[in-house]
Amino acid sequence: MTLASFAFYSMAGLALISALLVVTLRNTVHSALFLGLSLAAVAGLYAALGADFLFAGQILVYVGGIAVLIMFVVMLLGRASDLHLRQVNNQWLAGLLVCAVSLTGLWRIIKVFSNVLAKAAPVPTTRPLGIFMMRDYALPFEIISLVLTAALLGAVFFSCAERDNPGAPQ
Amino acid sequence: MYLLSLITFTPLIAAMIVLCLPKEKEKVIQIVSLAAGAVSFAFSLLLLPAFDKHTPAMQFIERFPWIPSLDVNYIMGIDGLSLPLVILTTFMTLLALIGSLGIKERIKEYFFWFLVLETGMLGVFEALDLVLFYFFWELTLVPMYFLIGIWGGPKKEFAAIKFFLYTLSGSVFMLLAILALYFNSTPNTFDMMALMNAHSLWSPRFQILVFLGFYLAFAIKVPAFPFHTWLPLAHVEAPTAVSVILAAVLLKMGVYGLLRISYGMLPAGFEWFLPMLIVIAVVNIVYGALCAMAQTDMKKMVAYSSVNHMGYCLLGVAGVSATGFSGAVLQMVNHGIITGSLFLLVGVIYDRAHTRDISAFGGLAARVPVYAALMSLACFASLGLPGLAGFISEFLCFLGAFPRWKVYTAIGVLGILTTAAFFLRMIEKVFLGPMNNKWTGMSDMNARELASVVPLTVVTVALGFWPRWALDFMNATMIHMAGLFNK
Amino acid sequence: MSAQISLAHYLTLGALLFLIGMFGALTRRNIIGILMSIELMFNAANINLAAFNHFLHPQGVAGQAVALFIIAVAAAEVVVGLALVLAIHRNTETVYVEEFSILKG
Amino acid sequence: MLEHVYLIPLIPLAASLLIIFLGSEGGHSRMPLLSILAMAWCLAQALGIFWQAACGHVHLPYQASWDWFSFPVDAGGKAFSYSMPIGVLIDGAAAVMLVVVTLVSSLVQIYSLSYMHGDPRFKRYYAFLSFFTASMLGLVVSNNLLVTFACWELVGVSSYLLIGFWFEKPGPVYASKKAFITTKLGDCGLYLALLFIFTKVGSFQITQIQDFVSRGYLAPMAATLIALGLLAGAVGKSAQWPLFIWLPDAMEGPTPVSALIHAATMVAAGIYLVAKCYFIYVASPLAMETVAWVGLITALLAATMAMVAYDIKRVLAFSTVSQLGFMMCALGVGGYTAGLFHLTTHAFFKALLFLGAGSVIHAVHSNDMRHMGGLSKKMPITFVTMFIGTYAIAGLWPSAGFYSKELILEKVYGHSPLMFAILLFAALLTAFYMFRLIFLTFLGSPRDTVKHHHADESPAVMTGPLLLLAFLSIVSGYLLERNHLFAHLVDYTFPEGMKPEGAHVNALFLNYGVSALVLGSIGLSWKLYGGQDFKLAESLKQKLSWLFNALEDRYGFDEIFLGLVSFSDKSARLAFWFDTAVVDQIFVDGWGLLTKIIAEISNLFDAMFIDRTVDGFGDLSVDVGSGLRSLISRGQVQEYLMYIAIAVSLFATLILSR
Repeated sequence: MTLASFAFYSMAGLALISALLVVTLRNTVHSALFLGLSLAAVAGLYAALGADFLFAGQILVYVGGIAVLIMFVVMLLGRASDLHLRQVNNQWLAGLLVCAVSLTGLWRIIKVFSNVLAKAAPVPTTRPLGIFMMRDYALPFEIISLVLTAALLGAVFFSCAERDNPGAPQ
Repeated sequence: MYLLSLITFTPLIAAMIVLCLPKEKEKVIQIVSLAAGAVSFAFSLLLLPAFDKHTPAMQFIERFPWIPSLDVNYIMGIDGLSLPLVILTTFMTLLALIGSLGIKERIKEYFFWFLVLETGMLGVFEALDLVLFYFFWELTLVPMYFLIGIWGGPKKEFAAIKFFLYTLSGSVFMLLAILALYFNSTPNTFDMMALMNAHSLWSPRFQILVFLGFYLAFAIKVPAFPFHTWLPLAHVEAPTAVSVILAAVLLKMGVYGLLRISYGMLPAGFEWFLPMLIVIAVVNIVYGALCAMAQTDMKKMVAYSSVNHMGYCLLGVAGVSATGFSGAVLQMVNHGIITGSLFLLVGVIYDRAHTRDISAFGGLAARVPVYAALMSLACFASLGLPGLAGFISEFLCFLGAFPRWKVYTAIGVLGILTTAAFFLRMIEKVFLGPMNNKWTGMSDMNARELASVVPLTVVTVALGFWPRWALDFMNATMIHMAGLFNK
Repeated sequence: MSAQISLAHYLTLGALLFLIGMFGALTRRNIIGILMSIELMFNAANINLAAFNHFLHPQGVAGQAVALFIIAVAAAEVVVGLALVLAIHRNTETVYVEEFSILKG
Repeated sequence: MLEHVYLIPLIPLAASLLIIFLGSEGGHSRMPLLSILAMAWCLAQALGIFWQAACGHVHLPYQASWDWFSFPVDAGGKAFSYSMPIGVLIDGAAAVMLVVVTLVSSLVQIYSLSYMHGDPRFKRYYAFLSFFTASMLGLVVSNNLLVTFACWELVGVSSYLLIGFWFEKPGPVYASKKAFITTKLGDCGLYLALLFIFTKVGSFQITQIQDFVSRGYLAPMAATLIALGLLAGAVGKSAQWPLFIWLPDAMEGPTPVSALIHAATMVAAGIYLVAKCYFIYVASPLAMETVAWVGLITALLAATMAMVAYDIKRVLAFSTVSQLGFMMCALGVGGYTAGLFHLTTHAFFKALLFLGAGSVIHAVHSNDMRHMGGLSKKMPITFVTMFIGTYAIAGLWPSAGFYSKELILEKVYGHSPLMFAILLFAALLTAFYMFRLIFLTFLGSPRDTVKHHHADESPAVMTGPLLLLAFLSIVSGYLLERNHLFAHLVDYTFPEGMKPEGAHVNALFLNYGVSALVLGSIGLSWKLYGGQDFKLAESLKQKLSWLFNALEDRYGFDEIFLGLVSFSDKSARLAFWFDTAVVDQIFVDGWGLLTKIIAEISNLFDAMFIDRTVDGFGDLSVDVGSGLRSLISRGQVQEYLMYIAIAVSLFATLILSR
């Protein structure tokens, strides 16, 4: 087993196992922690694929930002009683079935690519990516910044909305 | 200068602005909408001096790739066929927006939909790519559905759904026809200008099938007999300004499509259908006029008169001559202006009396002279009185059809008589005779109503005396189009 | 199992991660759990994009660019989603989805 | 002067617009003066042109054209842009007509100053009058049949407005509508004729059409059709049989308007149109014959109907119809000059008679001659002038009517003795009923003493025009006939080989004979209606009651008209019923039904031929349908999500497993 394949299997295993734990653990705080781990493992995979900027972005945005944010909210809303409640609803069997069906479907596609191997060793792509984003994708890039601003405003709006509405139950 | 895009998308941008405004700011919403209508109209007027009257070619062409893998492009352009209709659209929408200032409820949504509708209508007349054309065609449908369904009369939901389903079922066939054209052109293309030159490769059988697909969509929009029954219902239920747009612009999309696509791309199919088309045109004229004569509801009467007038357009088209074509296009413009003002005027009386029943009135001419004068003028214009807009266009339609269809045209002339009969009867019942004491308190037209009607009246008279203003722009194109068939 | 890591490996990983996320989204009662599951699904898609980029088109960076966009969109989605969760929680005192039925028509 | 002839229709038009938009409405408005001023200008210019033409200072016909608009036309498989001209064409007939129209309108407008004074819509009345005249003048001067038709229609609409001027009363409203629709019926024929002309000739310009026809390019069949179409229009406008029914009703309008309609502006249009397009008729003997017979029948029928009418204006209306028949007949037998001559002289004495009748009505406030009698002492000027008018219309020497009517009779005699006999009979009837009118109105003893007591001579504004017209009724015939002035001005040169054959007539003998018969007829009228009581007339009426009834019913032509109206109403209702009950059902609801039937059939098909799984699918969809509301609208996000997931996974599997 080469170093590369070892890196892949370990990262992949880590990502899958922590993802499974995210969706199955009863304690939401733990789920959130494992989400961070899973995201970090995916970041590692990005690195293995030569997407170094993606790696950095993943760590910064997902692990450093989103996972922490979720953690905050979980802690803000969490109650002691939650730990004793069922965290899975009654359609889990159906969900499993659907996932299984989808897997069979997806497997058919995946098989097609089983012989595709990397043509070259991974090289850093931050520079071409930067050029690409700033030149060819300049407009979507700007739009996405607009989306983020809108999301920020929306979040502020939703968090503050209650104060204008004294009639609602607090 | 992307003038066409500016004209088309100014209303859409304004619609987005309206969407963002809080709904309590009714004044601001109205001002933004009116401004958008005015700007769009002003831009469309800019087309006039820049338009080259002497060439039948497409002008102001804009072309960008849209979905390159399917060779779908954003192509806009106008010629003498679409220019009058574009200006008609911006003009009528502006006036309808002024007429809409009386709307009291859900103002924000109303103006939003209205502006989206304007973009759709303009796009239909300007698009030169079938996918784009289809896109805009369908874009007009949704706003219309809401405008009738929310702000309409008592049976608005039924009318809206009938309108929607009916026109949608037509569009489905059009979509099929568009795809058929796409897959049978080499290279596969949706470019209308390219397709217009491709018909020689298609067998007559194929052309006939595709023609029927398009025809269904267009005939429903026109509306041609027997697909016209959605129109009276939709008109009766729709609010005034929507009726205006429906009659003035939306119906024109049908004849426009017939000329641009059915005739321009599928001459063999068109030729095959011609004997049916002339019958339909004459039936539209005579039958529409007769149905109008049986009405007691003023709006329904005007709606059926639209069926009659669109029959003249079809007659001109069926003449397959440059005269007939220019008559049809001019008639579209004139019908838009005249019927637009008729609907606005019916709306005026409905706002005061809350009834449109012809026999509920009487002797109003003494009470509301300005209204009576404007209404009579519009009626006379509609029945084709010389000196007013309708005459020349009607005459050109007949003149264009006469050499090919003498007997049918002769029958069609009877429609003029019937039109005169029912319009005179309406004038008589509403304005003349002894005063009905119920309406002694009726007030004459106010400034807003005059602002929306008087421009139409002025244009009616102006085009009646000086049709050159409209005809000069289309002569070259019509001559070119007629040449296609004789080749 | 072949010695070299092929595209199929990455795709399998992506598929599994996606399905785990989907399963979570379908079954977690806690709304924050659902949000987390959705994040997993986003990640699965990103892995696929990065992998396609690396294996099929190593010269280009379009796949990574799109992945980057997805990260940005995901961030926006989470921010708004969590704000909504907070707002809903303030009104209903619960984080369990079956207890909100404001979507009921 | 001639080069500015285009001003003649434009000035009244401008005046009418100014009157509409300026000044305030009211019974004492000063705006009418503007209208009269405009008319006076036109009259002066028309007289100037006439004078120049009569003295030979200008060469007629005069033509000038301007581009109006252009539209594409197709000819010989190629399309090109055709430039439609708008312009003037002044020939002798037009020059005469200009004088007639402007003169009569000026007098009518002056007369109306008093007649309509105090009417709340005084100003509007003058605007309409001006517009009416402007349209008629446009019709006269136009060199283009399309413009002629346009003015023709405008004449129609302004007559509609004027006949229905007192729109509060149902009578005028009905009459105006009837006039408009009836003339419009004739216009349909005219419309078709225009289409035909342009298709054949490729032009609307009269001179070009004339050129085309005189070169013999127009096939006789086409010429006949065109001529008949034109005739249909003229029959409507000039109230010829069978479309004359609107004219007797049209007197519901103000009396000066009736004078205008009957003398100059409306009914003259039809005759003038036939004269203007005479070259087409000449090319088609059949059309000529039709014109003659239509005129003949009209002249006779209308004259008989006038015999029994008691409404003073109605008698005059019938007499107009009858006289128009004379003109039409003259044109039909090739008497171009005779027809137009009679049109001119008739305009003077018919305007005189109507204005005189208006004066009487103004004084008595009644139209019914049975309420009059003995008015000659009360209103001497009116009596004298009206007597002159009657004398003229009867065609006695030396009045204007004598010259024109004799000319017609001469022409008709030359064409066919049978027609001459009928027309002569109509002429005798004319003398009879016109004098009956005079006797009943002015002579004898007053039958309604109250009305008689209040009656008084009209003011000078009204009697002035009467006197002038009376003067013209006497001398115009002689003046125009002198040195063959009229014949020189207004003549139609028949192309070689097309000149209608006419037997030589001893004009002098004819004149004396006819005059003697006319005198006899007047004597008969005196016998019946001239005395204090009408015993003889009454007993005659009892004996011939069937005839009287038929005449009073106007031979049932009104019933035909009403039948047509109710027929069109019925067919309208039928069409609408068909629309809602059949078309709508089939093409809208039927559409839905069709879909449903197809769905049922496919369901059946499923059940019978497709295996159980699909059957189960059908059941499932039924279940989904029925339980949709309870299932889906529970508001559970994750259930919605589940539906999506199921659907996506199923579709993905299905698509990928191909």
